Amino acid sequence: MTEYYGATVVDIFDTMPKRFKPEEAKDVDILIGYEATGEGGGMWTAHIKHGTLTVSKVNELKGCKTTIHAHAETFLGVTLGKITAIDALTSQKLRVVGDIRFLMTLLPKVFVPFTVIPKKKVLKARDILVTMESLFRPERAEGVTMNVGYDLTGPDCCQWSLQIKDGKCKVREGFAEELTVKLTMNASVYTGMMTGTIDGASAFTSGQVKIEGDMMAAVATARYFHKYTDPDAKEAEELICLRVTNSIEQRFASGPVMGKWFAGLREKKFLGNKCPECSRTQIPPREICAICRIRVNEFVELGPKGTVTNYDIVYFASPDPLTGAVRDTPYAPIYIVLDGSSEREAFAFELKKEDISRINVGARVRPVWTENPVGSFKDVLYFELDQ
Amino acid sequence: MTAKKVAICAVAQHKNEPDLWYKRFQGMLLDVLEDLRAQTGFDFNEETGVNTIVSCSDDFFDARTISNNGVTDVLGGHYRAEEKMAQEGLNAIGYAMSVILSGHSDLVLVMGHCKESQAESRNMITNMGFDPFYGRPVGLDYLNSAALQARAYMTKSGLTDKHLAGIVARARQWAAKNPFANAREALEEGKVLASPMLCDPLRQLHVYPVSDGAVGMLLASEERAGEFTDKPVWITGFANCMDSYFFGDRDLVSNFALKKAAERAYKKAGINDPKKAIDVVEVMDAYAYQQPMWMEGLGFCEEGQGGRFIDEGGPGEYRVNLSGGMLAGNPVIISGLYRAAEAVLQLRGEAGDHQVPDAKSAVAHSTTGAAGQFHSVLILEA
Amino acid sequence: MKKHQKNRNVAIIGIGQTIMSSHKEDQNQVEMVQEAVINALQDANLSINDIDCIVHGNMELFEMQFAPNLWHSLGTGSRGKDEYRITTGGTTGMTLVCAADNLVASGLYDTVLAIGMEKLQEGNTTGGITNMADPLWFRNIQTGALTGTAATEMINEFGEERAKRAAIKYRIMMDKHAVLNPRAHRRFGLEYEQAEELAATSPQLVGELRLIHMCSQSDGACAMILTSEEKAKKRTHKPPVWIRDHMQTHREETIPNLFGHVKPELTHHYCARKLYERNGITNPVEYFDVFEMYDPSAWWALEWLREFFLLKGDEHINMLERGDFDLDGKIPINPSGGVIASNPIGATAMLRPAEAALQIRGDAGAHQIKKEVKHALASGFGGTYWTTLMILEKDLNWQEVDND
Amino acid sequence: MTEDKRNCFVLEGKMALPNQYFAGRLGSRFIIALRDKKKITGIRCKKCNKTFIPPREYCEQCWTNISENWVDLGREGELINYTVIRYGDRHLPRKAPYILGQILLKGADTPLTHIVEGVDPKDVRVGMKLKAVFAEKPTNTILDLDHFEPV
Repeated sequence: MTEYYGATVVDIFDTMPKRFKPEEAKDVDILIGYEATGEGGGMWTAHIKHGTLTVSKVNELKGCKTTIHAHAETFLGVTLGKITAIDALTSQKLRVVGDIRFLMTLLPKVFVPFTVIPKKKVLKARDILVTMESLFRPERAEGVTMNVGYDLTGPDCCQWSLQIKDGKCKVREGFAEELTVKLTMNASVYTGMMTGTIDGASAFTSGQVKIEGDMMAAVATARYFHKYTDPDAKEAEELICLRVTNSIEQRFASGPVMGKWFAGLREKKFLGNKCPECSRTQIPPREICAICRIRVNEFVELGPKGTVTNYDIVYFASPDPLTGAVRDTPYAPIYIVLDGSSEREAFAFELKKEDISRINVGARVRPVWTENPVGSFKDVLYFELDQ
Repeated sequence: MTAKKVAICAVAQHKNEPDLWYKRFQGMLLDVLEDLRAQTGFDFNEETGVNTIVSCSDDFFDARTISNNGVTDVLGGHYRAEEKMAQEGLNAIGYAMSVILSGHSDLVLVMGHCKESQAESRNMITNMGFDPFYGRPVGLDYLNSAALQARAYMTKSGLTDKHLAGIVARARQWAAKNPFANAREALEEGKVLASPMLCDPLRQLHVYPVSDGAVGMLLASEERAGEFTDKPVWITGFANCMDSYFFGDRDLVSNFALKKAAERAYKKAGINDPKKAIDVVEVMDAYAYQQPMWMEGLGFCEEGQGGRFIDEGGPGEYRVNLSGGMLAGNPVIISGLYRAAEAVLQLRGEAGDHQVPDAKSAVAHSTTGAAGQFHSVLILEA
Repeated sequence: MKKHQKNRNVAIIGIGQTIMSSHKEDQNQVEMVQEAVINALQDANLSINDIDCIVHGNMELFEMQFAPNLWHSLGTGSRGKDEYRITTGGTTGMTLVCAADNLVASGLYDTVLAIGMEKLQEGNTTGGITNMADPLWFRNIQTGALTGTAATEMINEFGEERAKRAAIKYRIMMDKHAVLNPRAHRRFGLEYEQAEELAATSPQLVGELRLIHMCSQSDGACAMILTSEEKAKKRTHKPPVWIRDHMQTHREETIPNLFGHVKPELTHHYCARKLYERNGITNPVEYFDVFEMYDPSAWWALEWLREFFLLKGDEHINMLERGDFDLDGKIPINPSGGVIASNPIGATAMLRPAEAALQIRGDAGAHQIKKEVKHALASGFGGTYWTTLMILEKDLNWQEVDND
Repeated sequence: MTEDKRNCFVLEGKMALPNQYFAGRLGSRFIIALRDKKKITGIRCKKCNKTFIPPREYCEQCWTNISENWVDLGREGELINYTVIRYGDRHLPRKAPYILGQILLKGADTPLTHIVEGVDPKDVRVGMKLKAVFAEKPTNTILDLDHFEPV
């Protein structure tokens, strides 16, 4: 199986049941299809139904409500957060057929993110020995002449020697002719000692390492070299991320002008105000006419019906900063010039969901009120087509 | 400083209140704008009126991204230039001056607002002024930061709990004469001494009260000031300075940033000895210990002699905070604007019951950040 | 209109950027800011001790970091120096350059460093922008900066086929520019052959505003160093770029009244008109050699080109169709790839004059335009249709030109 | 002027947005050392001869990159300043009253601001010797060093 970012597509689906959060998926019933193309790809479906999950490897994506398509590499990149989903969607390297809201809301909610624990490459003694020349510290080995032989046993057995002479160090395979000291040990013990997972002193003590020749020279060797560091260790480095929802409660003042507007809503009336200089109406009313820079005191009742001048049909689910909850899509804010308003002064409100497909510029609309308005933006449920 | 001069032609203050629950920022600023226009008759004519506005507010305190967008209308900013000093009010004045000196505009309107009462706690907001990994988790905010600084400064300067009580009682005496102050009722020293510890060694009454307010000013070039006032107040010096962020990197009692800011502002104003040259001082004493400490940084009090400064009547001698100061309550973001507004009134002889005679020069000071990380100093002359 | 007379001339002498990306897990805010500052200092061949004053800006509620300049001071090097923190929403980046220009021109400071930053990965961008609406009314309706109204209007004016084709052509052109800019965030390698397919299949965000049309959300910082004419002329390191003039035009708080029966004069048009007028520029398309425009979406970009260049009817669409805005066209737009490719919001509007200045210096690398750049225009956008425009010049000679 | 308050009211709401903050490479190393090895580390500027905590890439004094100069600090230190927090706000990590102190660790030149426990607020004093107590559950912040307490 081809790996990307240290994992395979199969890993994603194999771990899905473990990462599933049934309590978050109680009211969900959906069949999601996944197609990963290219090397290491394949097709899978995930069926989430009332808190259960069934993952299947399939040959075609049949009956899926939503399907996700991408090259295996993009697939893993996005799943692991190495590629930003929105960038992949924008460039169409990732395609979603059906309701895109999934990517935004459902999946992060019902699955614990897929992560890879970077696999440590199995480090061989040879990998370390070939770097020893570059780790040599001549300033510490002044006047030292010695040959150290390593007789490494086990599956990765090999023989090496380090020659230190005239402030230089040479590493070569096989034994030098005159060894000052010879160390015999399993190759894995050597790599363990060099990377710090095995304590050298206890390895000597426990007999894992056998020494023939000048014992003091063997002990001194470490002094002449910089500490070895595994180059792969850096890539596996954890970068800390702190996730928090910062929330501060607020007391928003209405002031007298917006207060009057809300008082109007309680009587199912839209109370705008009118500039004493240019006569433009403002809705909702504001303290001042920004154009004339003059205080506005006169209130006028506008609408309730009006004409649509523009509209937005929103498919993108974003959080509502007033509540922190994700909005339900699609929804449609429409711009309405209410009857009695100045021609420039549009008012924005949400259209009834059922009317979204029939909206057009010039359409006549009317507000639908809650039964008992309390003076809030929730008093108007929505505007609907006035037919 | 360049040879040209910039004048403050008018100031308007909204009264500081503990909870303006019945007013939006827009309503507060509109009152200020109308006051300024009534005083000066300026307009927003494209050629001859105000076409640059420097506002001062903060997205956190307003709970609003681009807080200046919420108030553009009442700033007169429609189809005009507007820039928000998101830092602290006194800098808005300093920056507005530079806009005039640059030749870009000859009139600048400065408008600041803040309602500390809106958020559930101002300390929660200032906690978010710390980094997410080292500062916020231990609960740091501007209040407990000030408490750490207070202990260190009291140790260094011989300032006692009794001194702090005296500073607060005096602030209230003056606040009673200032119609714009928030906490104006008299307070005896004993009551301060008996008020509960909030954050040792700071007692509840050592801490400025939660305040809502707004301030406006009209600044003009030397050539045009005369169109708007007979009593221009000239800006002769301004500077500010930043100190290190981590407390550990700072000497909390050294006044590093304030000394540098003051030195640079005095230099621009040609002042060698502030004790002789300055008639009125307005310092941003958000906490009682800060009054003598900042006076030290401004050069009115000897190094480490804050206690003696109070004993010897330093605040009276140098006419410190005749407005009642920050201890009587201003919102933190615009305290500097209130400091400068009071200084302007004093220099114009319009300070009413708290007017001192013959005030010719004043220094207004403000600070922002935890335990005075950043300081600003403005020098004004009649 | 009154002529604009600066107290003294101001030059851009240092430009520093980070790579724009949606992944900066390896840096905290301070480290990212510092990278841009160090790059700017190196570009100017200055040390931090040569800086008199810092101007910092971003948008607090994206990272939810109150008064972030206090913490960032570790990276901006402002300890012991003067500092101003100025923000104006999306236009912040350019406002910072305007402010630095004012501070130097005023004579208060000789050398000022402006730094704009955003780490959008640390916050929620659309939620953060929605937070700009009044909490009592409209915050319940607004969806960040996402709107399909420009698309609707252009489709109504120019017909569906032509409008959609133009929008997607603009988008692919931007990607072709971005591919040449190693610091750009989104570099897809789109081809014009894909136009039809992209326009039809890219997921819809709002109406005909599709994912492919919309700008990115990026992390990044940009720093610029400005100094006085006197100091700039003593330097030999790199040629200075002169800030001739700048103008900012804000608009009232409400957005819906942009969509009444009658459209008001857009701020872009107003700002451009006034700025050209006071600088004696009668034909901007002829005068400017390059335009770095704040283009939050392909639809807005197209609509706005008409406004900024004071064009009529479908002239701007014709120009696009003719290839006038390409890298080797009559007046290249966004050789950097623009905001569509890279958008660290607090830095975005600073990247515009920064990139325009690189073009004037001939220092833009692979995305340098072929012809000589003497006059450049840069724009910023934010708030409820707020506009900032800046004119940059290669030669310090416009005063003489004006006096003719 | 008299204020018209008849229609005025207060709308209760909140400002709530999700964030994810990154400690950066340097900060991550510092926090991981705290979390996994119970080790407190500082960064040393050789030029200024100063060891800083928390870590930073550049020395603010001389503007040199010091990010590789890690040094191990002791787990013990001295309280050089403190306050007792007696108010309650939601951002505070402990129930009031709790002690917030500046602790100068062995080997560091800059004190760390942190929580002090295990001593009654009325008995706390400058100069106390304190030792680090590490958190049992990781927080991925400075609170992986949970608090300091008297030696």
